[in-house]
Amino acid sequence: MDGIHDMGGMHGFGAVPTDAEEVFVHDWQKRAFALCETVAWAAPFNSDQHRHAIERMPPAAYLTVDYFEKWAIACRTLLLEAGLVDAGELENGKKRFDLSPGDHTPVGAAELIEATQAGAPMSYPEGTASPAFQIGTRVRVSRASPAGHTRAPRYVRGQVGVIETDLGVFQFADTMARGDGPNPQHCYTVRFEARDLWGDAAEAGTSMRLDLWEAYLDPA
Amino acid sequence: MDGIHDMGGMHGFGAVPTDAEEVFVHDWQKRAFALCETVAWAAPFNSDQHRHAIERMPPAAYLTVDYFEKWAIACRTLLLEAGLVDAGELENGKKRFDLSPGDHTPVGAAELIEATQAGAPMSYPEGTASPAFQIGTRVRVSRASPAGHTRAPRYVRGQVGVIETDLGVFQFADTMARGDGPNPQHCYTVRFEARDLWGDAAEAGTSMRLDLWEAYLDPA
Amino acid sequence: MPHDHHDHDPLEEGAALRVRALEELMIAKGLVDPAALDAIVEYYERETGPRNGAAVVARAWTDPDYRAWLLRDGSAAIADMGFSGFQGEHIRVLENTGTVHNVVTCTLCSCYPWPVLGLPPTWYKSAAYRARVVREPRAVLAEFGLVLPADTDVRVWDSTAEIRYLVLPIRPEGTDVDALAAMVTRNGMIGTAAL
Amino acid sequence: MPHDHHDHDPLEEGAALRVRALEELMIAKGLVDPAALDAIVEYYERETGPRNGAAVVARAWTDPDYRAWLLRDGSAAIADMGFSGFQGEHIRVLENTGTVHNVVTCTLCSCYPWPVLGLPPTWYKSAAYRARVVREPRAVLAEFGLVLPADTDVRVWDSTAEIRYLVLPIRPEGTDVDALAAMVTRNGMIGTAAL
Repeated sequence: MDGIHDMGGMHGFGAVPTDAEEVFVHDWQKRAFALCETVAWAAPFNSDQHRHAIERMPPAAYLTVDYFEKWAIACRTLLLEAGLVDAGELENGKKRFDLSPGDHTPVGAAELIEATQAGAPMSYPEGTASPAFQIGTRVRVSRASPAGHTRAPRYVRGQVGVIETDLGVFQFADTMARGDGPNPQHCYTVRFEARDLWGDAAEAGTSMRLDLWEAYLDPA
Repeated sequence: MDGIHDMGGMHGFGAVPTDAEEVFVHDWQKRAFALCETVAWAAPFNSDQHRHAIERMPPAAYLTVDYFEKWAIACRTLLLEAGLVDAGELENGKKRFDLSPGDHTPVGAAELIEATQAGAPMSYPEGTASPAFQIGTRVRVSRASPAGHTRAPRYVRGQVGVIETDLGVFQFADTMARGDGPNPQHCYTVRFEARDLWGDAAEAGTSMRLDLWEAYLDPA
Repeated sequence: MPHDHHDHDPLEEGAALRVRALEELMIAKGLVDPAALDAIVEYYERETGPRNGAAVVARAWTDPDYRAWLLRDGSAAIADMGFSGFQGEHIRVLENTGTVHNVVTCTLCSCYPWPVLGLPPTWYKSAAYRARVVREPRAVLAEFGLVLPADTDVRVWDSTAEIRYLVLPIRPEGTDVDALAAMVTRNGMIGTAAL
Repeated sequence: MPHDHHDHDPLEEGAALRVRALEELMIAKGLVDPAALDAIVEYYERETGPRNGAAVVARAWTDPDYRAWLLRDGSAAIADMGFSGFQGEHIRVLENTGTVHNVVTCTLCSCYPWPVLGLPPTWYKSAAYRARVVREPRAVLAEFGLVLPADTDVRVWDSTAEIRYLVLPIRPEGTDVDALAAMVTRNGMIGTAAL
């Protein structure tokens, strides 16, 4: 999706707010964060779907809404799409129908902390897929940008880089976000020279590295 | 400038408001339009500078402010930058200092209508510059995107197309917007195949044509 | 006020106040003659608009020599009808045929051939149109109700430089120039409708 | 309230109300256990943050074997310090040297190595940082006060997949691990500062 979230290389956003060191300013931001981390255990959505729900916000809202409110908005979108809430409930926060208790069990505090500390690796054993590219291979990033979630940013679309690292086999964000399963494949760190991305105006002595799934790449 | 105004190919803006047929809804929109058309005769800015002043608006404002208010905002920006008004004057609309009368003569009604009907051709005689490209030549659009005004959209940056028409010699928007003069050069209609721009997801049987100045183009 | 029927909208009222303040300041500064403001509004409302383009199109349909001239040198042939001026100094006319359909946009702002079509409608200026018509023209045209055969060559023209574009639609039945002109719609001359 | 000192901000109050309503609805629906909400907030505040990364860095500076392990298998070496979990399952450590400077971003959202750095600061999530650091890293670093020599190899890492990045800064003078750890800043481990 060539959406407003895909900001790499854009002009017009002014100076970096280098002094904005805070993580949370308001208590409700912590609650919004916690809610997203917690509800995902009882509701059927993953991180990629949550990211995509943020990307699907109207562009002007994406640019103006607080970071953590975006998390909460995406959470509401996914709960609504999953049929776990209806629009009226989201409107006023009052429950209008019950869910079947067995289907959606809320995660308990201890279980959540344990799972949070354990993490959820997204990699697969090396043999799950064989790599199409070797270190040093020149690859071109696909021109295609699906309307759905994708992790190949616009600023490398159609560009040529060099495979620098084979990161191993990972679940694929594009299919995860569609609910189509992990589609495990190799993911690579690809090096791009600044000049190839930005032309003559590129800063000298700079280069960019992106982690790109094999599905995005063709031999150059 | 890879700004928010460069919308070609972006996802996320929803359905086209096909029924929004109106040109003006409010009287003030007509006044804003008229103001921009009129003040440019007494103030030192051209259309390219006006376009660029709109592009320089904060992205969230660009997406939310009314079209004709953007024209007025850009007008204010340019008047301020030219030193013809100060920030206090723009704040409350009250004059705080006089301009030298001889330097800035307002255009009269008859003169303005006459000039409007005449237009201001932006072309130069054929011999002003010789063309670097012939019809049928394959060209690649430069990767460079200056931070200033430019008319090569992001969706053709670095892409290959074919010269379809030599439009003749025109003033160059990039230098006009910088106040650096017309830099006359050939401008061409370049044809791009949808598949080259959008990859496998491109609609079959579609192609895009853009008018691109020679400075944007290299032999492919 | 001409927009009393609209809902109370503080944002819109703010814009009106800001534009009014700018106008008064420009007049006080001696940069703008209020008579010129009135004149230019009236000029665009009275002298420009899609009926100009429709007259050009109808003449081209009924006069083969004019059609050939129009397709060869749009600006000159259009000026011959009395339509000229800003955003119309360099007009190119695109001929729709049984196999080719042209549609016009300006992805970077909203460039548009003022003398023959007037100022652009809201949809033409919308982010959605500008963003989508170059990526998925068939889908956008379908939203306008124009579903084109799969074998139609769909050409999108992005007005990125100084040329402005006018689409010459396919001629419906009929021979009377005035009757034909009445059939020509603005969307037909942008390419988002057939006639 | 912890933010009584802030100005009255209706937008922010609206967000607070909306998040509160969502929280109450989720609890009423049986999708969320309020104790889990409290626990996870406390966990991130207490157990994560830049001091974790600083401990990793200081150990790497003083233990060559650990440094080698950290650079070879960041996730495992970091887990050995007790730091693990979401957004830290796959961590790669980037070594700054006298000739190479690494800086990390996530242009598409704000991916960040939570177990070692906590949640990202506002500037890391800002449109300006995400937009600019890949196009003009030197200019952005200069805004942070870090002006790099022209011959430094500046490498920007865009966290576009599942790997999260931690920069191993150049070691300042000193030998005591705790004292060294105290010198390690968050920006130093993102790459927007030297130490």
